[in-house]
Amino acid sequence: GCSSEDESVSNERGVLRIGALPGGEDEYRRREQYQPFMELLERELDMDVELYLGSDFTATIEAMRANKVDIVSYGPLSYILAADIADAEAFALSSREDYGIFLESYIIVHEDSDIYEVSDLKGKTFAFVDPASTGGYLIPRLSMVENGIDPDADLASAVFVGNHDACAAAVINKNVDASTIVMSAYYNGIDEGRINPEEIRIINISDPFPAGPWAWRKSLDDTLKEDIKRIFFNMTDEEIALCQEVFARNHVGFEEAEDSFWDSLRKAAELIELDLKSSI
Amino acid sequence: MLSLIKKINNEWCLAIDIPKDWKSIFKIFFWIVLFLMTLTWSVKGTQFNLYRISLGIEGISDILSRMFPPNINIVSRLIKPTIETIQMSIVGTLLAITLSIPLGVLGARNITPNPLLYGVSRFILNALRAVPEVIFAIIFVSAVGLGPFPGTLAIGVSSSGMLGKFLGDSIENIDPGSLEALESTGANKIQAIVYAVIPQILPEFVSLGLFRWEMNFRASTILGIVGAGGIGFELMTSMRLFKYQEMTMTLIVILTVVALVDFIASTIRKKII
Amino acid sequence: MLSLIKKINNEWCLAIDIPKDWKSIFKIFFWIVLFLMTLTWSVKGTQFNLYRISLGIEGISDILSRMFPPNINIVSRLIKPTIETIQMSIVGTLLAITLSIPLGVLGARNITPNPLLYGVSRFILNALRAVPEVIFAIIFVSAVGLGPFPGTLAIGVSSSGMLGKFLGDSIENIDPGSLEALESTGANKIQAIVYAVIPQILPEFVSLGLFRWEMNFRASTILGIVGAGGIGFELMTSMRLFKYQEMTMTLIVILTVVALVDFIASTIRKKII
Amino acid sequence: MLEIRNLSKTYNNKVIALKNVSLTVNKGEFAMVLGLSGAGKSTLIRSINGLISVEAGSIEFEGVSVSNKENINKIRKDIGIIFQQFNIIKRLTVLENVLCGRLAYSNTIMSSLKLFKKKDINWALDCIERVGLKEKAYVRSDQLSGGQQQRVGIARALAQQPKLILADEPVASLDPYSAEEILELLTEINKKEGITMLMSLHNVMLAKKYGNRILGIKNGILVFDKQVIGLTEKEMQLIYTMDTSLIKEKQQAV
Amino acid sequence: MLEIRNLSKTYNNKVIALKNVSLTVNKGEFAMVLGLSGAGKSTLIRSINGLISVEAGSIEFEGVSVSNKENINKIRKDIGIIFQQFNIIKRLTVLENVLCGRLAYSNTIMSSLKLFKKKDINWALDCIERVGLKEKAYVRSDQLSGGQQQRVGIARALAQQPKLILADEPVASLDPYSAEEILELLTEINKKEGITMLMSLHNVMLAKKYGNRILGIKNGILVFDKQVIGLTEKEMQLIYTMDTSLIKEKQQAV
Ligand SMILES: Nc1ncnc2c1ncn2[C@@H]1O[C@H](COP(=O)(O)OP(=O)(O)OP(=O)(O)O)[C@@H](O)[C@H]1O
Ligand SMILES: Nc1ncnc2c1ncn2[C@@H]1O[C@H](COP(=O)(O)OP(=O)(O)OP(=O)(O)O)[C@@H](O)[C@H]1O
Ligand SMILES: [Mg+2]
Ligand SMILES: [Mg+2]
Repeated sequence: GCSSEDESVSNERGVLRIGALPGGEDEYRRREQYQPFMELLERELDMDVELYLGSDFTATIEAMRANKVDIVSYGPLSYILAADIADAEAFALSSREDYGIFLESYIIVHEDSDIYEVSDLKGKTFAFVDPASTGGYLIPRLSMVENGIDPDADLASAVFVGNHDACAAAVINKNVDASTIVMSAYYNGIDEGRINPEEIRIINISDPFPAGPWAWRKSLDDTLKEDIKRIFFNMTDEEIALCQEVFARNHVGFEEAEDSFWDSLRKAAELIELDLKSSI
Repeated sequence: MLSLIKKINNEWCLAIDIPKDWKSIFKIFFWIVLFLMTLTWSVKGTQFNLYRISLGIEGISDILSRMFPPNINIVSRLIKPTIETIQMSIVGTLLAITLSIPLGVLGARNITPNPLLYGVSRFILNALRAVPEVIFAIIFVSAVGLGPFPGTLAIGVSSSGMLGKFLGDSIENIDPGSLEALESTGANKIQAIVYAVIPQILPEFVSLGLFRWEMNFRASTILGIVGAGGIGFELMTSMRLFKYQEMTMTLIVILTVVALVDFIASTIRKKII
Repeated sequence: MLSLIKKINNEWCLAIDIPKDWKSIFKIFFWIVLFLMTLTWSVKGTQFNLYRISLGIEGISDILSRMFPPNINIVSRLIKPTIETIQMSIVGTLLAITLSIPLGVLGARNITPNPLLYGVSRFILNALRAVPEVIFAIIFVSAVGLGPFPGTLAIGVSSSGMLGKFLGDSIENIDPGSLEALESTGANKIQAIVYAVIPQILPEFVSLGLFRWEMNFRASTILGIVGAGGIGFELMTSMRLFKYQEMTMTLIVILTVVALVDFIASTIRKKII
Repeated sequence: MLEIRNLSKTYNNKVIALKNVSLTVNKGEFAMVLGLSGAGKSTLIRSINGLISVEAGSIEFEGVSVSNKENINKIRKDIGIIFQQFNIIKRLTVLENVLCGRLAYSNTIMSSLKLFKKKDINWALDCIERVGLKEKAYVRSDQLSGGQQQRVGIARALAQQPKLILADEPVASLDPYSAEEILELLTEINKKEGITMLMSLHNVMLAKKYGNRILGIKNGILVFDKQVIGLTEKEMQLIYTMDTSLIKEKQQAV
Repeated sequence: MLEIRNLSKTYNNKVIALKNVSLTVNKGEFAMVLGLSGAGKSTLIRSINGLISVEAGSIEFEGVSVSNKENINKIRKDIGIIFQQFNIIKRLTVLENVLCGRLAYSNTIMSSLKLFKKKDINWALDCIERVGLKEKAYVRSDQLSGGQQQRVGIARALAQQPKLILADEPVASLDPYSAEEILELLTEINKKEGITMLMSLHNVMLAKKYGNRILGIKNGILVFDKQVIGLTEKEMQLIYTMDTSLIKEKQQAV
C-alpha cells in the first residue's frame, strides 16, 4: 500500500500525490521502479511524495476531481476523460526513441488464420482490451469502421480481456480469431519473449495517435507546477537512466504537451460515444 | 465518576457465572487483548478515520449529483444483456446447487459418513472459494472456447464453494433431537437426510440458493471477460467512461432484479417455514 | 416399461396428500411447466452443453499444467499485500457488521417494530447489494482520496447488504416459542432480542460474519482500483501477465487464509452451538 | 380480574379450537382447566395474554382489553405464563432464563449487558431454589433433564411476580413428588400473595386437590364451570367421555 | 434380550447421571422405570440404543453390543423409542412422521421420493388411528396440540414393529383418559405380539397398573428392581424421598 501515516494533509503542507497504472508489472516491482523517480522529486521539491498505483484510472480521475491526487501519468483516452471530468491538464509527454510521441495500434491474427484484411473480420471473434482503452478499443474500432466493418453488428462476438498482452495471448492460443494490440506492448512482448512474431500476422496498422501525457490538476499551486515542470524538463541523462522504467523502456526525454494535441482522439471518442449507445 | 462505578458495583450484579480460577480469567483477558490489538493494528493499517469522511461529504454529494437523474433512454439497450445475465445466472446457480449438495452433506460433521470425507470436502469447498471466478472462466475458456457457456460454468463451479459451505454449516445447526429420532428408527443416512435434515434446512437453503442466484446475477462482469456481455459489463463500461447517469439506470435495473429475487425468496420461505 | 409403472402404481403409494381439486393440480402443473420452460430457455441462451466440456479436457489439462509447480520465490513479495488485505478485511467486516445489525433487526418480520420500517430496511439492504463495491469505492475516493481507507469503507458498506439480509432471514427463522415466551414476560423489543434472538442466531451469524470476512479478503481486487494494492490485485496482475505459476502461489496463500478463517469459524461455532 | 366473552378461535379456517367461551376469573382464585387432549386448553390459555389472535370475542384483564396493542406489554408484565412446551431458551443458563421474568422490571441497557440489580438476581436465585434447581443455576438449560427444564419455565413465571399465572400443564414432566411440591408452592403463592391461578392439568386428582374451581373444556366448548366442592364424579366424566349429547344441549343453550 | 452391565455415565466430567447400573430385561416383560426428576431415567433409556455414549459398562441387545458401530442400525431397527421431548419433525405431516418408523424396511430411493409400499402406508395409518389421530394424518405436526404431538411420537415407534419399545414418559402430556388408552394399547401389543417394553413413568398408579416390574432409580443408582406383585409402599417411598441412608447402603453393596 502507501506509506504516509497522515495523508489527509494536502500538498500545501508538503505532500505530492502521484497516480499511475502498474503498467504490466506487479505492484511490488512497479513501486521499486518508481523509487528513484520519487526520491528525485522529493529532493528537488522538498516535499513528501506518495504513489498510488491503481489498476485502472476510474478512481484516480475521481480523486483528481476531488483534489485528492495531484499528478497522474495517464493513457490517452483516460487523459481525455480526466481533462473533461477532473480538470486535468497535460504538461509533459514522454518521447520514445523509436516511435516518438505517437503510438500505433495493430490488428493481429494467428499465422494460420485465413483472415488477411480488416474486411475479413465479418463473423469472427475479436478481443479488445477494455472499453476505456485507446489502443485497445477506440482505435481498432475506428479502423474497423473505416474498413466497412460495424464492430457491433458484424463481429461474431467481442471479448474484453483486460490488457494488451492478454489480447495477443488470446490470438496465439486461438481463443479468438483476431485481436488488437498497441505497438509498445507488441514490441515489449517480443523483447520479453511473451510474443513470438512468427505466430502472429499483423493485418492492420492504425494511423498514429498521440500517447498519454503526464497531467496535473489545474488547481495545483502555480509555483509547484513550475517546479514540477522544471524537474521534468531538466532531467539529466543519468537521472533519466535511473527512472527509465517509470516512463518507458525507450524514453529519451520529455516534450511540452498542449491539450489540443489530443483533439484528434476526442473526435474519435465522440465516435465511440455514439457507438456505445448500442449494445456491445 | 468513581462513586458511580462503586454504586454500580454495589447495586448491580452480572448474571453470568464469572470464572474464579486464574487460568480462565487469564484466558478471557488474553483473547480480549488480542482482539483489541488486532483491531488497532488493522485500523491503523487501513488509515481508518471517521473524521475524514465527514470532510468528504462535499465529494460524495458531487458524485451523487452527477449520477442523477438516471438516463432512461438506455433502458432498451439494457434488455438484451439483462436477459442474458438472467439466463446465465439461472443455469450457473442450478449447476452450483447440484455440485454443492454432495459436498455440503459430506462436509457436515453430524451426518458425514466418516471424518476423512468430512475433511476432504471441507478442503474442496475452501479451495473452490479461494479461486476467483475469473480464473475458472479462463480455465473453461481454454476448454470450450469463448461465449456464455464458459462463463456459466465458471459461475456454477465457483458458487458451489459458498453454497456447499453454508449447506454444511446449516446441517450442523439442525436440532439434534430429530436427527436422533430418525437414527433410532434404524433409517440409513440418506433417509435421515430426506426426513430429518431437509425439512429443517429447506427454508434456509432456499433463501441461500436464491441469494446466490441474485449474487450471480450481480457478479456478471465475468461474462465480459469471456465475451458474453451481460448487465455487469454494461455497468462497468458506463462507469469507466464516466457516464454516471447511464450507470444509475443500469443500477436501477439491477436493483429491480435483486428486489424481485428477494421477493420470490421471501414468498417461498413464508410458505415452507 | 408400462407394466413396471403399473406395478408401481399398484404397490406403491405417495405419502403426500395429493390435492384433489382441479385448481390446485393446475397450479402445481403450471409452476412445474414454468420452471422447466425457464430452464430450457436459459440452457439454450447460455449454450450449455456438457458434451463440449468433455472435448475440452485437453485444454484444461494444458492450462493446469502451466499453473504447476507454484513459484515459491514470490512468497516474500506476497507478505505485505496479504497483511494489508487482512487488515482491510477485518476493519471492513466489523464496519459491515455494525451497519447490518440495525438493518437486519428492522428487516425481520417477526421483531420489526412496524411494517413500514420493515419495508424500508429491506429496500436499503437490496440497494446496498445492487450497487457493486467498485462504485462505492469510487464514491468514497471522491470523499477521502486514494488509499486503503476508501477501499475499506467500500467493503464495509457493500458487505452490510448481504449481512443484513441474512441476519433478517435468520431472525425470521428462530423458534417462535421462545420469542413468545419472552414477549409474555412483558419484556421490550430490545430485551427480547438480547434474550431470545441472539442466543439462537449467534452460531449462524458468527459463521456468516466470518464467511463475509473471508469473502472480503478474497474480494480485495477492489483495493487495486483505489490504489492500495492487496493480494487480489497481485492475483489479477499475475493472471493478466500469464505468470501462471506465480498465480498458483498467490492462490495457495489465499487458500491458506480461507482455510484458517474456516477453521476459526468452526471452532467458535462448536463452542457456542 | 379476567373477563372472557364469547371467545372463538378457528385455526386455518378449519380446526375449531374454541367456540363461544365465556368465563370470569376473580382475584385470588385457583382455577383448573380440564379436558381431553386437543380440547382447546392451550389455545384458551395462550389467547389470554394475546399470543393467539382470536377471531371473535373479547378478553379483558383488569378492565383492559388484551387485543389493545398499546397496553399489551403492561398486561403481559402482570401475567406470568408457564408453557406446555416449556419455551425456555436452551442456549441460556437457568439463571438467565429465570431472569427473563425480571426483564420488564429492569433497565433495558443494563439488562442487555446481563447486569441486574442484586435484589433481582437474589429473587431469581430464590425462585430457582424454590423449584429445586439450586445446583443447576449456572448450567446451560439444554443440559437439563425434561423435568428440570419444565421447572425452569415455572421459576421464570414466579420470578415475574405477576398478578395472574397462566400455567399450561406445569407438572406434566415431573415425578409425583416434585409435582406436588410445585403445586404446593403455587398454592402457597396463591394464598399468601393473592396471585390468581389459571391452570390446565391432566391429573384430575391433583386438580381437585389444589384447585378451588374446575373448568371443563370439550371440543372447544366450555362444558362446565364449577367449584370443586360439590363436583360430582358424573359431571367429571362428562369431559372425558366421547358422549356428545350433553355438549349439544350446552351448545343450544349458548 | 437386553443385558446392561455396570453402566456409568457422567456428563461434562461433572454431572453423574448413571452409576454402575446393571439390569437384564427379558423378552415379553413390561418394565417401568421410576425416579425423581433428574434421577437419570432418560439417560438410561437413551443409552440403550446408543444415542448417548457411556464411559463405562456394556449394553447388549440380543447378544449384540450396542457400542458396536456396525450393528447399530440393525439393532435400532428392532428398538422403537418414544422420546420425552417427542422429537418429531415439526415441518412434516403426521403421516410422514409416522412413516419414519417404516424407513428401515423401505427402499432408500423410493422412500426418498416419499413413495412407500401400500401396506406400509396402511400400517402407518393404522398406527395413527390407534393413537386417535386419524383426522390429523395429513396435518403438519407443528399444528398439533401438545398431547397430539406426543401421540405422533408413539405412533412412530409402533409403526416400526420393533422387538423392544423404549418409552420415556410416553403419556406425560396426555389427559388421563387418553393416557390409559395409550397404555392399554401398549399392554395389548406387549401381550399379543410379545413386544418387550421398558418405560419411564411418573404416575406411580399407572406404573403399577400396567407394568409387571418396577425399576427404581435415584441419583443415577438403581435402588430397586422388583416385580410389581409384592412391592410394598415403603419400598416405593424409597425413590421419592430425600433420605439417602438407604442409597448409601446400596452403594456399598455394589
Ligand atoms: N397452530 C395450529 N394450527 C392449526 N391447528 C392447531 C394449531 N394449534 C392447535 N391446533 C389444533 O387446535 C385444537 C386445540 O389445540 P390445543 O393445543 O388448544 O389443545 P389442548 O387442549 O391444549 O391439548 P393437549 O392437552 O393435547 O395439549 C387441536 O385439535 C389442535 O390440533
Ligand atoms: N446433555 C447433558 N449435559 C449435562 N448434563 C445433563 C445432560 N442431560 C442430562 N443431564 C443431567 O443428568 C442428570 C440426569 O438426567 P436425565 O435426563 O437422565 O434425568 P431424568 O431422570 O430423565 O429426569 P426427568 O424426569 O426430569 O426427565 C440430570 O441432573 C441432568 O441435569
Ligand atoms: Mg395443550
Ligand atoms: Mg427425562
